[in-house]
Amino acid sequence: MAPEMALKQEQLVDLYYQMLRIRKVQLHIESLYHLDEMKTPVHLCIGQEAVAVGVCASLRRHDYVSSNHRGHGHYLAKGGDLKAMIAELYCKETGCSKGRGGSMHLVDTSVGLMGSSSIVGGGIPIATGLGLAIQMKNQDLVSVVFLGDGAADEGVLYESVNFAMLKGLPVVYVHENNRFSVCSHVSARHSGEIVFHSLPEDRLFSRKIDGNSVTDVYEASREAVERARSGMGPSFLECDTYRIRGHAGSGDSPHGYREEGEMCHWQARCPVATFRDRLVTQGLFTEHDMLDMEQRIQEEIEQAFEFARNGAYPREEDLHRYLYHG
Amino acid sequence: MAPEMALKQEQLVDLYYQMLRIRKVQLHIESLYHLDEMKTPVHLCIGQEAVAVGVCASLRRHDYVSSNHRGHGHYLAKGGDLKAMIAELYCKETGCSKGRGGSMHLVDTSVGLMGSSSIVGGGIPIATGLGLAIQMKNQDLVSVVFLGDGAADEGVLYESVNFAMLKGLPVVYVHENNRFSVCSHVSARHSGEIVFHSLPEDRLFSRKIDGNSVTDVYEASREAVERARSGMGPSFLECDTYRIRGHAGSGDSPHGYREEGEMCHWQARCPVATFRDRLVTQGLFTEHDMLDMEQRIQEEIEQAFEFARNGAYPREEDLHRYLYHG
Amino acid sequence: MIPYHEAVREALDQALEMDPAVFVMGQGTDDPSGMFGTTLNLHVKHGRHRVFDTPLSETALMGIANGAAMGGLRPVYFHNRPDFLYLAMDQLVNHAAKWSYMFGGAVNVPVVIWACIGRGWGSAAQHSQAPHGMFMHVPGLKLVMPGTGFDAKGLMLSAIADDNPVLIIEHRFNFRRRCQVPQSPYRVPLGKGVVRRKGRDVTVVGVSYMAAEAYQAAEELAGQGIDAEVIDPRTLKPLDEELILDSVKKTGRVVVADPGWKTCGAAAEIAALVADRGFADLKAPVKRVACPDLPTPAGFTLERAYYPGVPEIVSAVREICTGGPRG
Amino acid sequence: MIPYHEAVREALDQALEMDPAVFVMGQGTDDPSGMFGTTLNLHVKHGRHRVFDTPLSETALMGIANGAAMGGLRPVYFHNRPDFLYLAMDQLVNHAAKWSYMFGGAVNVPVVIWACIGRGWGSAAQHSQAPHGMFMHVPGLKLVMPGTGFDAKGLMLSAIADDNPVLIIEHRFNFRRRCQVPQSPYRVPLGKGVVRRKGRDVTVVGVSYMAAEAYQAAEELAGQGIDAEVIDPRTLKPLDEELILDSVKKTGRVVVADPGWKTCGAAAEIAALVADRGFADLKAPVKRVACPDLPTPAGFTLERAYYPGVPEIVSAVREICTGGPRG
Ligand SMILES: Cc1ncc(C[n+]2csc(CCOP(=O)(O)OP(=O)(O)O)c2C)c(N)n1
Ligand SMILES: Cc1ncc(C[n+]2csc(CCOP(=O)(O)OP(=O)(O)O)c2C)c(N)n1
Ligand SMILES: [Mg+2]
Ligand SMILES: [Mg+2]
Repeated sequence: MAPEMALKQEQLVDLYYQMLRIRKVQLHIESLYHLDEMKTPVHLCIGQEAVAVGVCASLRRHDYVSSNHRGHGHYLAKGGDLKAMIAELYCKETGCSKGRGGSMHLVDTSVGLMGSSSIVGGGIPIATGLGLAIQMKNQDLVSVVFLGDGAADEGVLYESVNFAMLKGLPVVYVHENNRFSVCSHVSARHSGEIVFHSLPEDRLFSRKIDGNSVTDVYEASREAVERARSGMGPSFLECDTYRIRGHAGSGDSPHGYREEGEMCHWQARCPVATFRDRLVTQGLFTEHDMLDMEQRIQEEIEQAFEFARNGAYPREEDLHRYLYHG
Repeated sequence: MAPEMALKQEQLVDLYYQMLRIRKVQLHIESLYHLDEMKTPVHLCIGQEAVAVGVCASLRRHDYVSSNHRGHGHYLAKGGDLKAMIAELYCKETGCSKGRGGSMHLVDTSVGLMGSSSIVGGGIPIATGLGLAIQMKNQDLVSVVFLGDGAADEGVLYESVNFAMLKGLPVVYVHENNRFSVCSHVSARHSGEIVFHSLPEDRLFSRKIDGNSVTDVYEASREAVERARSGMGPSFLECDTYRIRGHAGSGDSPHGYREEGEMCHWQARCPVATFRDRLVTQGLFTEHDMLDMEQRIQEEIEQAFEFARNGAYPREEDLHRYLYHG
Repeated sequence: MIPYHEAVREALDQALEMDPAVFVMGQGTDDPSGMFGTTLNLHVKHGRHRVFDTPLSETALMGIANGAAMGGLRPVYFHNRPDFLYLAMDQLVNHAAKWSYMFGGAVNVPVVIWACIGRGWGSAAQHSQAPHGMFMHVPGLKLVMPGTGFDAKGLMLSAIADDNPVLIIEHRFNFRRRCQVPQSPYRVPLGKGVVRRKGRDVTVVGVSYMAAEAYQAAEELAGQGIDAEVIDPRTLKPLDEELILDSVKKTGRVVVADPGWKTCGAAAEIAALVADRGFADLKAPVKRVACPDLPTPAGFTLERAYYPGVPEIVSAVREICTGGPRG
Repeated sequence: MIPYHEAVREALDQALEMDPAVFVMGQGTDDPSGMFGTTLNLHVKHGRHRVFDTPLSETALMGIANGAAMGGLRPVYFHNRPDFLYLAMDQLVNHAAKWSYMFGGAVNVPVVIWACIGRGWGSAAQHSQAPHGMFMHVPGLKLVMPGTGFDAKGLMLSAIADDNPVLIIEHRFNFRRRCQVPQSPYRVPLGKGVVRRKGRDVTVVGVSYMAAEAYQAAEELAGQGIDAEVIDPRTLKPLDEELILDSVKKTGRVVVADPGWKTCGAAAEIAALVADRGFADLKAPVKRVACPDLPTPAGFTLERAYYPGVPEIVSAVREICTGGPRG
């Protein structure tokens, strides 16, 4: 049974919708970034939408997701509020972090987004701790963390995975391998396949997945999440993908450090376009549906930017607010 | 061919001599520690002598060894000066670290001992860096680090091993698994077999060894060291052994946190006694040889303690010396 | 009168009793020595799931504590010595301390970190540090340094109840004393210092164990006709600035005695505070009595020269009360 | 006149040229942006084995640098931002800084660590820190904070030649300027500050980029009849205490302007120094102009309120020169 057979038609269409929405939000940010109204470093996830969407589709509203500097996709896929995110990019008081965090620090506790770190790897132990809280409180929840190939260089991953295995925590480590950390190729930093794939499955469930196939990601994630929910402990999912843009901003050149042809190869494997083609081929989706969906998304995006632009900036007299809680 | 067949008779006897010497030094320290003349926390390696001796027997004089808080055996096996070590335990100016370091910080650069850290895991990246220096300077040397099962919990091990594999460094990681970190059994801290054994041999040569068999340790270490010398990169050797004493000092109770019978089991596997029996059985060694050796060692030890006791204490006016170099 | 460690243990025991969200973790918290006795057998009473040993993974465990706190728990994470906190710095400074501010108050991190300065016994450079000055520099952290068993208990209960990350740094020498400690739970507020001895001539601020040394120095100075006021700030962040400034208003002279390194340490901060806001009252130079800027030597002859105490406090006070400029 | 980053690059280039033991490593040192230009294409000229990228393993890499230094090399380890140094603290503070002392001088660790403060652009709490105050607290480390391209080059060459661990913390705002920098190699000694502007009425000590702000403030104050002396300490450890105290002897007034947090930071140390050894000369409170004790906010309206500069320096000076007590 091909994986997509297990998914209902609406689910497939929704996966596409989620990816398209993230893509279009990213493109919109990119197109406006040069205006310098969003005075915060943005890290776009164009080309990596299937990872965020496939994983989050397997989660429930209150499951936790820990993200990182490249977090727009994770935030939106998990159900984070779009308006509050864009307002945060404009560093407004109406932003999800009240303009204190900026693009790298998104939060929406109503959907299990407890904050994202821009220290590479910073979210890994935090997600593990959320898993510990779930276990100690006996909650029916799962904690997921997205980590890049750069984050996979950090020793905190080894420590965290060990702890999660030791305690059998409901944590899913999603290794979003987009090949690069800034301009540094993964082969310049990691000595080969990451070691966590070689552990026995009863200690760590691990999978290598085509990270540009949203259904593949979904299927693997669903399995990992189900295991976590049923007390079978942590998982490690490596999603093979590619950062099609520069590291940050919109002007950051994507060139000068890639293998020839690599870009073309991956452009042809665009997770959004290939999935749309598949849905169209399978007759699940018409040209008209698509235009309709695009338009709905476009409207939502414009409203979100409108909301963001209209918001007030944080006031100087509130500088000291939020240092301490309570 | 049994491993010991490869070793010449004198070599076997020397392995025994080295182990016995370390054992007797430890026992002597232990017997005098209550006098409180050695005002520095000592961590004895009684029962673990085969690891230090087996590994160091495969090394040359200028090869590097990085040790840790439980470092007496590593220091002596590598050829560190006994007098200077005992004087360091007495915190004398004549100590190898001039009384500034104490028992946990031994050094003898003339035999590749560049200092030992009492931060658990601290020596791991340092040894890796020594390996980098060897490679960059194109030296015919190897860098070895002894690390405990506690140190194996630290993420710096993962980072260091990755770097060593990435660059193909001549580093041998010797995991001296004595089951405990203070009173904490390895099973309370590590979720199962350490992950480095599951890497392919061309990335990391790894072996699990009976750490109480000096010849097994020697053979595995020799292979790892030869690989390192010939540019084949790093190795990971796990030596299965047991801490027969308390964690530190001489009064520290070894009980209250062990499985029943464990102690007896391991006492019967004493690396010194079992090896002596083997040598005697094989006729390589007579009762007379043994008495002779014991006496020689005893004399050397007494001289070392004499030397230590006679040394001057560091002078208060030298308090600020050595902060900076040059 | 109970041993110092009992005071800490009592606080933990009561916190575990009162709030199911509280848990205690750290290397050796469940072992036969129970973290100098402070956690002894708590795992037996409250269960191994609430009081547990950890791997030697200080970096991750700090983040795990943070995550558990975000998930609604109140972790109390024990370290044997503050020397090991350097491994936890990223999660402590970049994460715990910043989380509330960085997300506009959306999420907070009620975590308590505990560590005990290991002075003496030839512990040497990596097992005896008093690096609280570093943490005092960090916005978003609260920093507690008790000087008595009464405070150790009351401050621990406040720290656990606080909604922010609180670092408690104890001093091993405090553990030598027995103290009068009420059995029922009580809180000593964070950010409030205390006058340990009233005096008119000079203010001696003694941090942690140095408060006891300062007290003893004051008794000695009394015999020499100098009446010293001794202040124990108890928490360094927030610092009870008014208590110190009020005292200086009266005495016009200050000595700060701190168990940490001199340069850029807690004593520097308190001196700088007085040199600004207390300047009008100052009659003499502000003196710091602190460890010299050196790693701790192992040998006891050097340790003796390294650690300041009563004699150094007495002589600093005498310098500014009798011989110093404008004295 | 060359761009600031060229000054740093020239120093590295020459050090690599002169001494085969020198090598440069760090994330992105060999990439198309070359660490703000400071390492640009050095790998092409000196070879990839001497200028190389590293994994994101800051903890281990610091130790690897230490080990390489013990093995006879002179590593220069680049970090994009000091915010990431928290991950390297254990190897920096527990190892590099203590190794010489702990082994009685038997082994030393000639390693240089470089990082650049990333103020502005909404970088927020984890990408804009100026945590040099923490490192100033650490015995055994040398701490360099250049304020000009001339110093950046000369101090880098001194740092690489030094036999001890040296931490260089740059400030991104310094990179905006072009500077007059001699082409041939030269050294600016560690531990020597410099008077950037002579003045009689007040001493303004400006750390790193704040030296430039202090200079500008002084020019402004000149128009208001206040003659400020501006000191750039250049290295914070060792600190050129005599230069500061000599200046205060003349002016009797001090403002310390520091790009870091106020509490327990570099400004606290300098204020405490003056409050002790310079007390007899002091005519007014010692003022600190520093960042408030807060994580950096992302939004630019808050950034504006957060970062001090010329106006804050001017008003602090005016307060103690015109209105303050004993003024
Ligand atoms: C600990 C740490 N080191 C370095 C950086 C600088 N940095 C910011 S993003 C980034 C790239 C990280 O790569 P990866 O984890 O693969 O995530 P990606 O950007 O590819 O999504 C780096 C190196 C950082 N923020 N934190
Ligand atoms: C980073 C760090 N954490 C904790 C300690 C406290 N400590 C000192 S020795 C020790 C035991 C380490 O166990 P292991 O590595 O197995 O070495 P062993 O004592 O068994 O030789 C511990 C936990 C330390 N020194 N450093
Ligand atoms: Mg990546
Ligand atoms: Mg062990």
